Amino acid sequence: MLYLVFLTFGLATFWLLMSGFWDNPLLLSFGVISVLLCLFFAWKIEKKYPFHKAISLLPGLPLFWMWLFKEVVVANIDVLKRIWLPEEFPLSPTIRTLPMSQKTRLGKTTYANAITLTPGTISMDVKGNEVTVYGLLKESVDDLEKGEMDKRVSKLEKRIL
Amino acid sequence: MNLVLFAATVAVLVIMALALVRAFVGPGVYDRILAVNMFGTKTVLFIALYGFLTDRPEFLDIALVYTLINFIGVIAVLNFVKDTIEKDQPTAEPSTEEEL
Amino acid sequence: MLAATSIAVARMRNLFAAVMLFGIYSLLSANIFIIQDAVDVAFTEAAVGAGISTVLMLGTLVMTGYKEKKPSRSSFLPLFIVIVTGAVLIYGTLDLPPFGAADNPVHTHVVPRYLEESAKEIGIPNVVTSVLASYRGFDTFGETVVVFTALIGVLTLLGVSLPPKTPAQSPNEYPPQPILPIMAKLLIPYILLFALYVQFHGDFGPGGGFQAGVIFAAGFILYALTFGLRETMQLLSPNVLRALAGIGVLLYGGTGVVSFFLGGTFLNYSVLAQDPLHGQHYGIIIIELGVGITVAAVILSIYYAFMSRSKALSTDNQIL
Amino acid sequence: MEILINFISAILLVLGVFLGISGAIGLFRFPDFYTRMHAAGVTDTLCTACIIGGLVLQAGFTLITVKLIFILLFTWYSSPAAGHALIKAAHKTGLRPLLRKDSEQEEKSS
Repeated sequence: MLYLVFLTFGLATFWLLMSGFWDNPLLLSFGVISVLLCLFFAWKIEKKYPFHKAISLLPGLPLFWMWLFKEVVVANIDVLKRIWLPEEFPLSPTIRTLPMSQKTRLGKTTYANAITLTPGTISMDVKGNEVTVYGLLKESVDDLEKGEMDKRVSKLEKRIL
Repeated sequence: MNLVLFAATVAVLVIMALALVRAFVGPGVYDRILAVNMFGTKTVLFIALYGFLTDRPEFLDIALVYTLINFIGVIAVLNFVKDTIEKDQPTAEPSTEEEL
Repeated sequence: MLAATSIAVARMRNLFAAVMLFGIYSLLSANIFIIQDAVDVAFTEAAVGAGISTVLMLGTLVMTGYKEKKPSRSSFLPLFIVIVTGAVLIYGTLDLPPFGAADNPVHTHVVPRYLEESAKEIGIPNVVTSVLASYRGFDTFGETVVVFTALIGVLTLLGVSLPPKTPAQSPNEYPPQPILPIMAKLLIPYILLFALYVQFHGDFGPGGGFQAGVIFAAGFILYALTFGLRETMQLLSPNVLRALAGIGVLLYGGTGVVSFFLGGTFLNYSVLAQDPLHGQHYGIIIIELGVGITVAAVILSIYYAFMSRSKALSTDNQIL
Repeated sequence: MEILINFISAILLVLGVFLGISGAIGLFRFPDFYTRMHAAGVTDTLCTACIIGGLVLQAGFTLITVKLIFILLFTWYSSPAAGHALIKAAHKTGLRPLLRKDSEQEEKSS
């Protein structure tokens, strides 16, 4: 249920920011109706497929995003080198299955998406507690195996539980 | 500043053209999907840039629609591809079909 | 690029690739519309052309098979006909006044009035919406009815059936693969809200009933793609949709009739409120709502009808 | 101050375009589908971020900025999901990736 509360806030903010008409009572009332309608469908989905209390990644999220952004930049530079100077920096495509320490689906999804978001590594398959990673470089997969990202996502997850 | 915006818009067009070429030559369905996906994301950027270039920021709504549609489209295409192409079928088509 | 794409589409024997290129074709033409400042048209093209028609064409492909047959006859006759038609069309355009000239009939007939008076008479900023919904209210009503008729046609031909329950899935479990369903679940409420935003801000910016309906339907199609068709039908059943499509048309027509009885003519909304400006505004909002509801319901119904025909698609997918 | 902002914005735009073009070139230079996915990843992530960032600086602190950020957020949320789905579908339907010699065994064992 907490998820729906957060969703209400999120949706209301989204509407207000998109609309930009904050003093027009007609549009505001339309906004209320629209948010309620969306909440209705979200509630129906939620009933069927609940998030396991996994509601707010919010408090830890900005920090994680900042860290992730740094990772993305570093990984981008790595891939760029391979694109422009293929002779000096050869490719070494690798597939490896790594363990993941997250407990919830949301956590696993976050981890897998973070892997994909950093160029150079793509999560190929998530099965149980393992994720199959396809990496452009052996080194980047090695880095991933050290598990810093895994730890950070799990830390995010701990705040939820 | 407008010059930079203009240059960026043109450059994004060039990127789109390159992605388009990739979509034409394939090889194979998945390369095409990848290229189409990239084409879509670049279209979003193009619209946003063009909106700024002509001072019509309401174009951003359209850009947002594109992001949505592109995402849903790619998922849809993948779904159908998976259902139609059987596993034993080669994913790269014979080269005669990839001329152009 | 547009030309190259269309040539490639015609040459492609693999219909999957052709459909995808069609998607690109739509995106490109939408870009051209944008460059020509036809924002609303671009909006529609983006939503309908690139998204929904691609999905529906793919649905058709799954039903019919994805390799085009090799043409058995020579392609000379069709080519000849196309060339002749093209030549006639080009000859026709020679008679037209130069493109963009200020004294073209297009620019002197009703357009100046629309552009100059619409702000005064209708009182909303987006001229396209006021033309569409007010000056050309009849045309738009006709279009809505056409959409509705298309639905009736498709439903008569195909029909919708609830796909069988998959035995492997216990009722309260996620599909086996977490990523896409989770992402879809996170995003769908916002997609729906965005559609409604487009719906209600049609008078201020680009957008309106048609586009909103399409985006709204797209949100549910995403749900169907990730959670399976059966789930979606439980969320929003085909019968409800059929009713909604009717309600949308009725809402539109009803507005016209009400204005008729209040002393105006059919679809003249000025009489809906004390102040004609407000009357016009409310009228437009209501009929846009009617259009939106109809379009969303029709597209989703057609999607249901297509997908429930194909057994492979209606069951849950394991790969994604 | 304004000159500075314009300058940074221009740099971000140019950087974004450079990344985009690199990605597009990578789309041609890389040998197979799986490696090309990474090239496309470059354009989806940092290139979009740079260009949107540059535009945000241009727009200043307005609702336009908010919309731009929505676009960026949505791209960053949806593109990994799409990429994941794409590579997974390709892998499941049996498209073989090019691999380093010694990692062949790893894949077999996994």
